[in-house]
Amino acid sequence: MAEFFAMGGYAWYVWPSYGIAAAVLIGLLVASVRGLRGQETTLKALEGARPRRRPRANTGNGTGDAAGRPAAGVEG
Amino acid sequence: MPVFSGTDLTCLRGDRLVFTGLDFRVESGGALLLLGPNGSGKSSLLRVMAGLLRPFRGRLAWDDAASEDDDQHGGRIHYVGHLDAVKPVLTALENLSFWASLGGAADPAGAAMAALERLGVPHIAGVPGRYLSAGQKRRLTLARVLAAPAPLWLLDEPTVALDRAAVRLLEGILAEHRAGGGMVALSTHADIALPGAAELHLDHFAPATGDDVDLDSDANGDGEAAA
Amino acid sequence: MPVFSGTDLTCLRGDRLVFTGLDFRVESGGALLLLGPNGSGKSSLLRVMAGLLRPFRGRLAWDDAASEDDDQHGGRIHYVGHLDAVKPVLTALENLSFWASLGGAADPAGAAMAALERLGVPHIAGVPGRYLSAGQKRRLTLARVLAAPAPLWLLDEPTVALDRAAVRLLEGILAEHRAGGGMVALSTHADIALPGAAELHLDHFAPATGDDVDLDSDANGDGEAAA
Amino acid sequence: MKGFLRLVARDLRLALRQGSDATIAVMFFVLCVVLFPFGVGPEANILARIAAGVIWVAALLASLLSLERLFLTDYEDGSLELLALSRIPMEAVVLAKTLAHWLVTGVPLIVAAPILALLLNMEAAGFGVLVLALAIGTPALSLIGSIGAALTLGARRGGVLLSLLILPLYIPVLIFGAGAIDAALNALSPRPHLLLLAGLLAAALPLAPLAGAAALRQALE
Amino acid sequence: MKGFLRLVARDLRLALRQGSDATIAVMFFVLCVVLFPFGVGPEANILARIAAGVIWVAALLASLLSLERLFLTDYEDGSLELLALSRIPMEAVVLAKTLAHWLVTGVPLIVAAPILALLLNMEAAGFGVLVLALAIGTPALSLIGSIGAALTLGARRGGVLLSLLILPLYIPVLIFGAGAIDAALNALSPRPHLLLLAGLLAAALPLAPLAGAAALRQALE
Amino acid sequence: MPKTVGSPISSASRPSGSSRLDRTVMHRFANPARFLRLSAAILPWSAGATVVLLIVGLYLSLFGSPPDYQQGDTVRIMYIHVPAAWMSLFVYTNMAIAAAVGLVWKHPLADLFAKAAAPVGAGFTAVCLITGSLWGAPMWGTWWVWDARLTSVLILFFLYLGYMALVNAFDSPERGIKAGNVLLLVGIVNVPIIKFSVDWWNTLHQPSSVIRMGGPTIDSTMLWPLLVMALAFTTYFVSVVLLRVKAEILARRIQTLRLSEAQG
Ligand code: HEM
Ligand SMILES: Nc1ncnc2c1ncn2[C@@H]1O[C@H](COP(=O)(O)OP(=O)(O)OP(=O)(O)O)[C@@H](O)[C@H]1O
Ligand SMILES: Nc1ncnc2c1ncn2[C@@H]1O[C@H](COP(=O)(O)OP(=O)(O)OP(=O)(O)O)[C@@H](O)[C@H]1O
Ligand SMILES: [Mg+2]
Ligand SMILES: [Mg+2]
Repeated sequence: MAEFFAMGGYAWYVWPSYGIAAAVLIGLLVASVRGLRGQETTLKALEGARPRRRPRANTGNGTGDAAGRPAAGVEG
Repeated sequence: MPVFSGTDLTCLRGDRLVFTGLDFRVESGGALLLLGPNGSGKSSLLRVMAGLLRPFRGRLAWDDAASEDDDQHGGRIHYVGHLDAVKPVLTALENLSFWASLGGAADPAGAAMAALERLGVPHIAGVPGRYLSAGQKRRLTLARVLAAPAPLWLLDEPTVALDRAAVRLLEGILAEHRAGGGMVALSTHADIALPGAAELHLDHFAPATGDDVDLDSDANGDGEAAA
Repeated sequence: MPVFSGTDLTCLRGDRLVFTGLDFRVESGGALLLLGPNGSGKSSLLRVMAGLLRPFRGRLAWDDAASEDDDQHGGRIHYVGHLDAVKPVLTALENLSFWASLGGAADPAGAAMAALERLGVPHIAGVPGRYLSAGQKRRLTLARVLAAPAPLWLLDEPTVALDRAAVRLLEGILAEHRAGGGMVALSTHADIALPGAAELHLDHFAPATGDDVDLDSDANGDGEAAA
Repeated sequence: MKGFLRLVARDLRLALRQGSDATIAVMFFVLCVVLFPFGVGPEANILARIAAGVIWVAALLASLLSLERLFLTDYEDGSLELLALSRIPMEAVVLAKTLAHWLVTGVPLIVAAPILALLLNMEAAGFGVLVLALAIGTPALSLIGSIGAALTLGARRGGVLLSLLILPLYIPVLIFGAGAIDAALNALSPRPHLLLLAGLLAAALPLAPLAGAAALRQALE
Repeated sequence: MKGFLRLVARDLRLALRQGSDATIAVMFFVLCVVLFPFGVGPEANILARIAAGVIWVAALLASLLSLERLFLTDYEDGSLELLALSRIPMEAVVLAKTLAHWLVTGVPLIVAAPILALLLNMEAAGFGVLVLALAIGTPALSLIGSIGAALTLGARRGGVLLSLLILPLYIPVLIFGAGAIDAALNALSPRPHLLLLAGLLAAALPLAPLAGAAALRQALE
Repeated sequence: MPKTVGSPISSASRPSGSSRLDRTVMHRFANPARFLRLSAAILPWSAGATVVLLIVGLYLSLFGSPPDYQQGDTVRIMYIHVPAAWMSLFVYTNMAIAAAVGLVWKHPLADLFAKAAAPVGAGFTAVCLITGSLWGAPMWGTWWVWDARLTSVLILFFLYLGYMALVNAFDSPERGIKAGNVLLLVGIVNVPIIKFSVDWWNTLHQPSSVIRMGGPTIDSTMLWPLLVMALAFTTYFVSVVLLRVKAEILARRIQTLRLSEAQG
């Protein structure tokens, strides 16, 4: 077994090759999965916030808010 | 008599619907006043009309011929946006003559000088662009529409930074252009007299909030994406 | 009771006299409305007041102590110019909190949120600057003056890009600030209600044409500039 | 065609009015080459050996640096929009601006190169080929670079980003340009290298304006 | 001090939020070094001989190009005006922005340098000194360059030209930086070179913010 | 809702109006719902295949194949190196094709594909470079030589990085993708030119005798692990790209939501 790991004296070249390849591929995979998870949670959070926000936006409209749309209605 | 019209226009910017189902029509001598709150799509519509922005849906027509993919369209219009295209190292006259010559004026320098006079700023002719105040720059930019002929003027908030005297001048210039058979489409938040202009309230063509929410929710619910 | 005043101010820009012999005085609770045609020097005067531009002649005083070369002066003012200082990658709240913290707010994030609410745009707090429309950006810029305390506000055409509802809001905010002893100097071409404000017509301080030719002729032959 | 010439004339006038802009590229070129004796050490034979390569690399970098602003000011102040709406086709706009740019920045490089070669102790046999190779190569660099300049409009960190995009595309020009001089110095014929260089230029002449115009149209959307 | 740290934090956040921005300077560095074998030819011994010099010149150029924008966006969007009016002294503003910039762009250069040394066949003996010299030298480059960046804002016309005038000020850094490595490769002590480099840094630390602040004040007039 | 008054769409009937809108907008994304369903169906298979193939491939390359009579055990690096080299070219070609499709037919999934694939391709290229170096150290006695083939892989790596930097350099993601597409097409035109010039440049200065890639003709005991590993890399690529495209689609949705939030 030790002989196998020694790779005929080339252990310092062979194993890093496999190691780095594994690191790069696994790293990419993990980054991709985490990126996807991140987007999913952000999306959930944003969409969770929407129903709460909508009524607020409406009251805002009522009091002549902000984003300006009601004002333009007056203008027209 | 040329007619410029758009049918069923939808504009998408950054994956967001700005307006949808918008129709307009301007005839020779006519004017179109674009109104609406901030972000309702006035500038976007003007860019669509100029051919700088491709509408997501709908078509533009000049005399019933589609004006998109029409190489001539650029030559028929003057577009004045928020940017002034004034080079700081060239004098006002040099700046203006260049655009006049590209626009096909027979005598660029003469036409440019006449345009500056018409806008009440002949004295800035020799002043380099970098020394002009906000309003002087704006007048120089507006002078471009006079320095070369084009039937359709597209003006995005032309009164910004102008003092009252200049706004009156502009009104006169627009009236004259229309009297000569020209067309005008302009957006504004301020008061400007444009007698007989058709008003287009951009906020009426905003996608309904309901649409927005629907889009969001079904895209999310079962994973269909992206509005 | 602080007093901010300037005496015999002369402003020279690019070898041209913009205004000369200008005096002003704002007291606690007072307001100064800068009026005048394009190029008359409104923006220049505001930059002089902020200490960003050095007057060619004359002096500024805060409570009778010269305010030039006074390190404290920056801390006493809020200056809102034509530029918005909004970073596209930071959210509205992050943008605002940073300026609030530099301005010495005790709780920057809280103060920033309150300011956004006061300007009617709490919902943009989490939105990156690049997604904001012109009007929303302007409101964010104006929110800066609320997010940290300062007695003197210098606003250069603050109503540009605002729709009418927003102009009303701004008027209320200015009135409140003055009621609390603050001072305001603002320039505008549009209508804005600023009860009891002293009006300063910049065109009254333009150098006489004779002066102008003297200064100008060496630079520019006989093409005198100056609006 | 009239519009094309007017645009070239305007760009030349702008460049000359701004005075220093025209000299920047050549200044950078000279400084960049002059840095080498400080970095590598003053041995004449080493410097002579690397002279051709260093001059070409410096020319590449100078070209890059100055190309960054090719469309930038026109983009930022709205002139580019107006040019897009004008009667001139976008491809002609790209070509006109690139031509003006090369006249203002590329030509001075060619003039300055022999002096720098002298500084680095290059043998006299290489001088003629150096000038010739630069005369063919720098227009190619300007053309290729114009694609990058158009692509990076509106991007953050335009300048350094441009170099990242364009330097890999410059490598063939560098190889044949430096190769021609090395051939001449080693008493071989530089002809095949120069022909290949000319081939690159001939390919870039139609392709770069096409790609550049496509990129500009996108930038304006 | 609190304001100083806040500013550093904001600039770091801006740089990291913009993702790729931080990597572009180091990419330019790498590309610039990689160009040399194409220009000079692939012989390993020649490349090894000039490796130290080439790497330092590339570091200089990368630093110069990335510093160009140090104050630019803040200037263009009006943030710089507001910073000038804030309670933080202008010198601290310059220092904070330079520090943030070095953390984001200088540190990656130091990390990348040994890989480039490998590509150019530099002997292993020089690696340690290379990293050390860059670690002392790049902050000095950033500081000196910040003056150029500030000057670029001030003088609209001669701007970029002025920033080129900074390049001569870089030369001492280049000489001692490359000298340290050469000494190490020739089995001499790199210590005196490194000490001189540290001296340059110590001098730049107070002087550059002073000069930069003066230039910025002018730019805002 | 006051906003909808006078809107031609909502005055008709909201459900139908919104579904019409829905469809138009969806069209732009070539119906991501269908894509997402498809990818959900493919993903388990490609992921499973990757695992199986990797196990088999690793077994074959580490245990199931003999050391080379000349290169000894270093030849085992080949089973990583060569498939990675193949993938680096394969991925770039695919991206360029996708760029052409994106530019000509404006197919948005093609745009997203190129953006999603780039980091994976760059990763394979890096693996090829690093393992090549690690192989070169014992075989040639140096980590790096400016050989034509090595050099063109290095330039390919820079093309990848340039593309990624460009795509991420814009505030608006679509702008980045479109600019990236133009760059990919310019780059693919340039690849043969680079290859050709580098070959020529190198042979001028350095005789090719020092560095010969070919080596011994490949024996089937070596060919099998090579092919299996190459297949494993391909399925890995498919799986990761599917994940990344999905993340891109979600990112778009988030952007849209943020925007409508901005609108108030
Ligand atoms: C950083 C250094 C290296 C790079 C960038 C590199 C690059 C490549 C590339 C791109 C290929 C695929 C060529 C194709 O199929 O068209 C390849 C294949 C190959 N490489 Fe390398 N290589 C490197 C070092 C080495 C070393 C040191 C060796 C062995 C001594 C080696 C041996 C091979 C072999 C045997 C093949 C397969 C050849 C074939 O398919 O016929 N490589 N390499
Ligand atoms: N380049 C862009 N990318 C993405 N979205 C944009 C872009 N420009 C504008 N938008 C968005 O499109 C919408 C319409 O913008 P537009 O500039 O047309 O509005 P407007 O009516 O001209 O507003 P204003 O009164 O502020 O000028 C806004 O919601 C804005 O946020
Ligand atoms: N940076 C500058 N350098 C030289 N002269 C300038 C500069 N900026 C403005 N000027 C000149 O100074 C004068 C006053 O300009 P200023 O911008 O203060 O006018 P303003 O009253 O704000 O005008 P507007 O209503 O058009 O904004 C103008 O004649 C202008 O040409
Ligand atoms: Mg607008
Ligand atoms: Mg003003």
